Amino acid sequence: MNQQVEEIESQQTAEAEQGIYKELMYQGLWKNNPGIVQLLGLCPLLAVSNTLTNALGLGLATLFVLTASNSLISLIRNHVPKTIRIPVFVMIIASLVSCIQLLMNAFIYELYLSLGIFIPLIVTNCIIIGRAEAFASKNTVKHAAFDGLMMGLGFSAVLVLLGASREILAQGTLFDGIETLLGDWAQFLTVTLYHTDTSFLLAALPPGAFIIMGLIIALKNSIDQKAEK
Amino acid sequence: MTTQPINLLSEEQLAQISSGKQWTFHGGVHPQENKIQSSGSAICDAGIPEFLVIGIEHKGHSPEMLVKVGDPVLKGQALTKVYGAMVVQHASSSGIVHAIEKRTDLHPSGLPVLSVVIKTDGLDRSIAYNKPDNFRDAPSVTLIETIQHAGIVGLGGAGFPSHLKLSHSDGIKLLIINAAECEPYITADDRLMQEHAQEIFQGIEVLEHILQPKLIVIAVEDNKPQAVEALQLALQKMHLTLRAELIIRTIPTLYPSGSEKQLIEIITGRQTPLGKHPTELGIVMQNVGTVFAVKEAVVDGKPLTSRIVTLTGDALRKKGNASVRIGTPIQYLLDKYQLNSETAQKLIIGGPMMGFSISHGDIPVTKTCNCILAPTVQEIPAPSAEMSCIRCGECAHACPASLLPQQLLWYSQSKDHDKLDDYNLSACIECGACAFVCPSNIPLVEYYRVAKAEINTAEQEAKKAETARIRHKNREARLEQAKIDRQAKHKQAAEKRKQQLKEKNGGEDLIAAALARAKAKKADSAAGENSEQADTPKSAAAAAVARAKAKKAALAEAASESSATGTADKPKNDAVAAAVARAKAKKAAQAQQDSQSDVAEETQLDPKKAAVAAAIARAKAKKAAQAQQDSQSDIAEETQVDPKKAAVAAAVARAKAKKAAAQQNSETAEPEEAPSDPKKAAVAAAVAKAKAKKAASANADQPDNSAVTAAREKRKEQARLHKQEKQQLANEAVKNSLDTALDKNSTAAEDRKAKIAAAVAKAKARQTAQKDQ
Amino acid sequence: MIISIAIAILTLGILGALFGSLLGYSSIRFKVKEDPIVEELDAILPQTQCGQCGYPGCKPYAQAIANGEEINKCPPGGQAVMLQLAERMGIEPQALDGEEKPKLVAFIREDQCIGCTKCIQACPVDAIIGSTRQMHTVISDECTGCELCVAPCPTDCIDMNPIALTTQNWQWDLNRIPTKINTEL
Amino acid sequence: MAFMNSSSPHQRQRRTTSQIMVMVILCLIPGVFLQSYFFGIGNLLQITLASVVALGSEALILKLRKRPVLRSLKDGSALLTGLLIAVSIPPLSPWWIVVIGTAFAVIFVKQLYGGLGQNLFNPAMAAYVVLLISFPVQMTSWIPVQSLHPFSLTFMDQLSAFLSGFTLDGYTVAQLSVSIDGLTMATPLDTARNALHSGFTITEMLNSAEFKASSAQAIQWVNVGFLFGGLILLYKRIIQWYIPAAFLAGLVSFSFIAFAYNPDLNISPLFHIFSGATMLGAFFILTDPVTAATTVKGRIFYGLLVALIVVIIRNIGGYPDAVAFAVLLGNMCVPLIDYYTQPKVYGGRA
Repeated sequence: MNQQVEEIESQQTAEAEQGIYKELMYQGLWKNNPGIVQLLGLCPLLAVSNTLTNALGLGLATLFVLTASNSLISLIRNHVPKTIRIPVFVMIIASLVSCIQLLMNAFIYELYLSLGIFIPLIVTNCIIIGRAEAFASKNTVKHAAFDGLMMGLGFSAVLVLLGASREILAQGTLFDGIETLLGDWAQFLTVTLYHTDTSFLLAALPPGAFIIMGLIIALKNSIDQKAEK
Repeated sequence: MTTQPINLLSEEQLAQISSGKQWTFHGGVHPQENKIQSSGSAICDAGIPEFLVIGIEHKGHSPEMLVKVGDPVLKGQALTKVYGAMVVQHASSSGIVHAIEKRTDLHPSGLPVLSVVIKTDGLDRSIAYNKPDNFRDAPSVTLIETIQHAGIVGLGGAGFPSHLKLSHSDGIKLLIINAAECEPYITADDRLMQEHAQEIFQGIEVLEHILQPKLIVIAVEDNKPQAVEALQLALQKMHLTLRAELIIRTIPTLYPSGSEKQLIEIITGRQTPLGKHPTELGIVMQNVGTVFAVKEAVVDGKPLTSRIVTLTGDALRKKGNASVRIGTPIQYLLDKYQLNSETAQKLIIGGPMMGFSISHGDIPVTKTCNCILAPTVQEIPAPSAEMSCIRCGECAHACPASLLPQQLLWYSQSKDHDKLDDYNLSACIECGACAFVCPSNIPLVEYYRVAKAEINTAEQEAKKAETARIRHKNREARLEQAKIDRQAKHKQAAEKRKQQLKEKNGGEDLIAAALARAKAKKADSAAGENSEQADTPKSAAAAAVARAKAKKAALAEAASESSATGTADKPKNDAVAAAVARAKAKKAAQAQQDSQSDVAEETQLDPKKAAVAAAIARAKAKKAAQAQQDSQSDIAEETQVDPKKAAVAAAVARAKAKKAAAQQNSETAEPEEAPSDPKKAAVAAAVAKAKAKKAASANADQPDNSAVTAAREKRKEQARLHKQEKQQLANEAVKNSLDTALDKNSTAAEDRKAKIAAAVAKAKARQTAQKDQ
Repeated sequence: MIISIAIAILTLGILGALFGSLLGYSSIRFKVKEDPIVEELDAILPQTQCGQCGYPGCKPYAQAIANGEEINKCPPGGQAVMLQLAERMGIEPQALDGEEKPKLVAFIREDQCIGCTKCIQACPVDAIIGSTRQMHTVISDECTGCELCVAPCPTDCIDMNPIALTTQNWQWDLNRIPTKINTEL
Repeated sequence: MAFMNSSSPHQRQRRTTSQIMVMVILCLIPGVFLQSYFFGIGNLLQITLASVVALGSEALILKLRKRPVLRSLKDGSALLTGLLIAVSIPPLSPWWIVVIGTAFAVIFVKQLYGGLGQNLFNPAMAAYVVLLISFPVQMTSWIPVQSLHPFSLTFMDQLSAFLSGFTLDGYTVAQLSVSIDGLTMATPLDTARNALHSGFTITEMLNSAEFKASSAQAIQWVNVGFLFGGLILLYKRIIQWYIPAAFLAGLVSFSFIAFAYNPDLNISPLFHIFSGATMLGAFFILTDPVTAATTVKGRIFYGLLVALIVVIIRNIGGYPDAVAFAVLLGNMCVPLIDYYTQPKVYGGRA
């Protein structure tokens, strides 16, 4: 009898767990997407999304930092006094970012160069500190890590979309310079969609990033509106 | 408002003004004048219409009446008493007061105001005007009072009571007579000056006597040369004894130079500070028409019963100025001036710039109506479609108040009241110059009016909310004090009762209480149907039956209450006893019905005997009820009904009482009974309802509970439970209600139980509610 | 080496102590006793004192909002008040709990009033006057339209009427001018 | 009997927004005429295409926004935007330049901000800037005036160049901009900037063959044409004098300061006035009511501000002409300018 009850209960909690993960996924990737809904971390988002490779590089770096920082912060959440939590969070994030920076410096130097200042700037990315404060400091490690992963993925997805559109518009290519990120084997990924002597420079410049970003947000909103009807 | 001497016009400024210097105001426009159509012909009398409608309401206040329906009135007879700052209204022709009711006002809203309708006799007999003594001997206070009693308001269009303007007479330096008449089409003042220049000067003498200004300026736009000529001619002929200097000043034609503040700027070069009156500067302005009316009132003793109205526009076959009695329906004037009707036509009261359109002609002329403009569609077409504002700034150029209309439009549309205040919406005089020049056809003034009305409403509401807050606070404090007093007094009693409650707090629970409430509600509606069936033949007899039942039910209720103490411990649900009670009650009711219907029939046959019959009926009803009560009280000793049933029964009784009351109201055959019976029925219903409530749920009167809080919680929780259990309880409740309709015995102890149950239910409901959140 | 480390520690220590004492001082010096936000929230609420939010008046509800209660429980204030509250509290607007109704004012049908004073006790702003067995009257200027007097009335003689449109409160709505009512003229 | 209700004032001035737009378009004619006289009919081709694209994209967006299409098209504002773009770009730039520019102006700069009256930036100038930074080569390839052409261009040549980038004989536009002497053509401002960058003084530059061969004369005449049109606008009271006067006065005085400071390195006020898009800007672009300041003081200030930016960019900036950038920067300041230059309200505090 008791066993049965326990079984049922554990089943229920499992279902609830699944529900939570589903919800976290939905929140991170769509409903509360950090890039196009919360509009967080716009500075790197707009600055380095001029090519797909750059976007992917920064997206992956942010994804890693976000997941790791969320997990770590969730681990220590009960041991940090409330009043000094933010400095502690920043410290953790900064360490993680330093790791990433050194790693990139070591293994993908060219991309490291082209991303430049935006790698160390991940420290100040509001998504990371935001998730740490809003979610990781209040939830269990498993959930926090998953949340970090999903938020990171959502952010990367926007970055990639933006990078792809800008690269296509400005240069007519995709995955140009991907070898700097993935190694020489990946060169075959580079696709040239069209050739032009006169690239549409606007798309490669920051104003273009803003305009395309606006269009992506509009697209998302219109999809939501359609879904509501 | 205290007059600050700093702002007053100085002697040098007065000297500058009299030396002929003129200033201009910012902006302004030149609309097509269209004055020749009506300025040529002399003022004629508009005649006496069959009915005169004189509005007596002013800003929502109605003064005390001096006449009543059916009274004969004479021209010039006062209809109202003086009420606050309001002026007296007079009959404008002789006849009989036909009605005193709400009639459409001459107002852009077309809403009705309280009006006196006079059916004229066509004789136009007037009261004997007693010519007052020489006004120069009278103190100005008396003259101002005379002006108020003569019903004089600003005839230029705003309708501000003139005596109020004159009563701030300290330190007045300059009196401006406004004869600018800048609105297109209107020529009423023009004609007045041409034909009554001498009277106008007499009026000026009166005003000079009241105000004692240093300088008097008559300001006329330069498009009225004949009027200026007439004034100058009259001035030469007359021997005015004025202490002040008098100047007739022609000013350039520019709309809106006739607006009070703009005219002051033209004449003096000074601007009236925002939110202040011109008296701040030592200036009083009166319209030339008002001056004429003042002369009539003070010199001739005649109150204001008519005014000059310009009737113009291409849709009128005849055009011109007419002396129109106040209250004359506009339709009468339109007929007289031969209106060519066409579709999509407008009818404008006032000029084309600031006038408002009205939707039909059955509206009376008021004291502020200076023009009736009936243009053809070609002349003033319907406004073309509104386009987007392109911020061209034409409106800012035209604005005489130096506002930024394009910004105001933006914030009016977004309803940003703070920004509107920043941009000084309140300084807008609604002259329409901005909308006149707008290339995008935006009705700017309309936006501002709506915004102003909204701001006004918001202010009123804020004020009201603040009062409510204070009153609520005071009340809370008072209740708190009362509670403390009471608690001290009843501490002992409360203690005792708590003890009792503890003992009895047994079998009842949330569901019971909820059921009780739900049933009570259901029973209410079911009983409604039930009694409807019984009352189907809607005759006097039926009504009588209903009434009797109600009474009976109520009395029985009372009886059961009084006799039911101490039965709590008895065994539950004595079905037999209940059945007996029911049977008896039915029988009694039957008897009652018979007797009542007899009486009722009688009443119908012979209405004159109504009073007697009613008395008999009442007596019989009482008797029957008494019997009922006796039988009921016998049984009550043994009968034990749970609070549910009591609640249902009470509800039924209440429903019936209501029904009866309703029927009673609709009944007209018994004039004597009508006033007395509903009261009784109401009392009965009240008692019944109170019981139902008591049984069903927490009690608002419970002394150690804050009444307010309890009521609130009760309502919330009731709604919640009701919703939840509505479905499953519906059938049951209906069934029960029929069976237990006449079983109404409840005991005090049971009441308490129910109360506890309800309290528990309440607490639980609240808990769940909190959890839900 | 050790000296420079010592200097670093010392400097940071002094800085920490300095800022710490500054913070400590200001937390005492600028302490706010009563949460001023309650007053502000109370000013936003419509002051009908109707209790539809579940609190006995507007002030208690304001207090509750300051403590994290939802902001959508004020039907008399409607959407507008909810949005203002959301803005003031810096939170997301919520769907209104309950229906927004036009503003009402209570009216007692005098022939049915039995003078029980129940409504007087219920009125949160003392807007009903009258005494036992005397007819009661609503001071309509003071009435907040909370409807609390309707339920206690034993004879159901209190009506909640919409506020009548007069030339005073007309909002310049030219499209909805009432049709003419004078037929006799 | 029932009458119509409507709001006061019932009488109205009869000039509408559409009429204003049409007047502005008509007043562009002298400048456009001179332009095509000097540079061939390329600009007429541009105008035709720009008009079509402007109206088309406006209609499209209006339809998407569910607004009355015809009524809004009739106001002529889209047409005017297209026209202004067409006259500001080089006459023989390829067709897609004007298409991208006009569509961007109408869709992004105007309609996405909410349509007529709502846009923050001048659509034509925003589009011009987008084109300039995206396609700098095409946007600076001004062909020489016709009299200096090494080849005579027929209508078909120009049409072909416009559509395909090549004349019928197979020359590219870039080749066309090489003059008889083999020197690459540029606008006078461009030439001046290049000369300064290469270390020449202004006087040397003015005397150089390069400059003499440039279209300086022609552009001066085009400016005169726009000035003439602008004066008509002033005369017809379509625009008010504040902005053009403040702008031109500012341009003269600011450039005079720079010129007086170092005449060798700064071009003269006269040169400023009659080169580039000065007159077009002063009368047709800065006066765009939607994006300009609306108060009197604000307008004067706005004109001066734009003039200052123009002088700065022309003298030390990286781009040859500056009106477009200056206008956009000025547009950004407009809300601020308007807020701080509110007139004193009647009876209000100063």
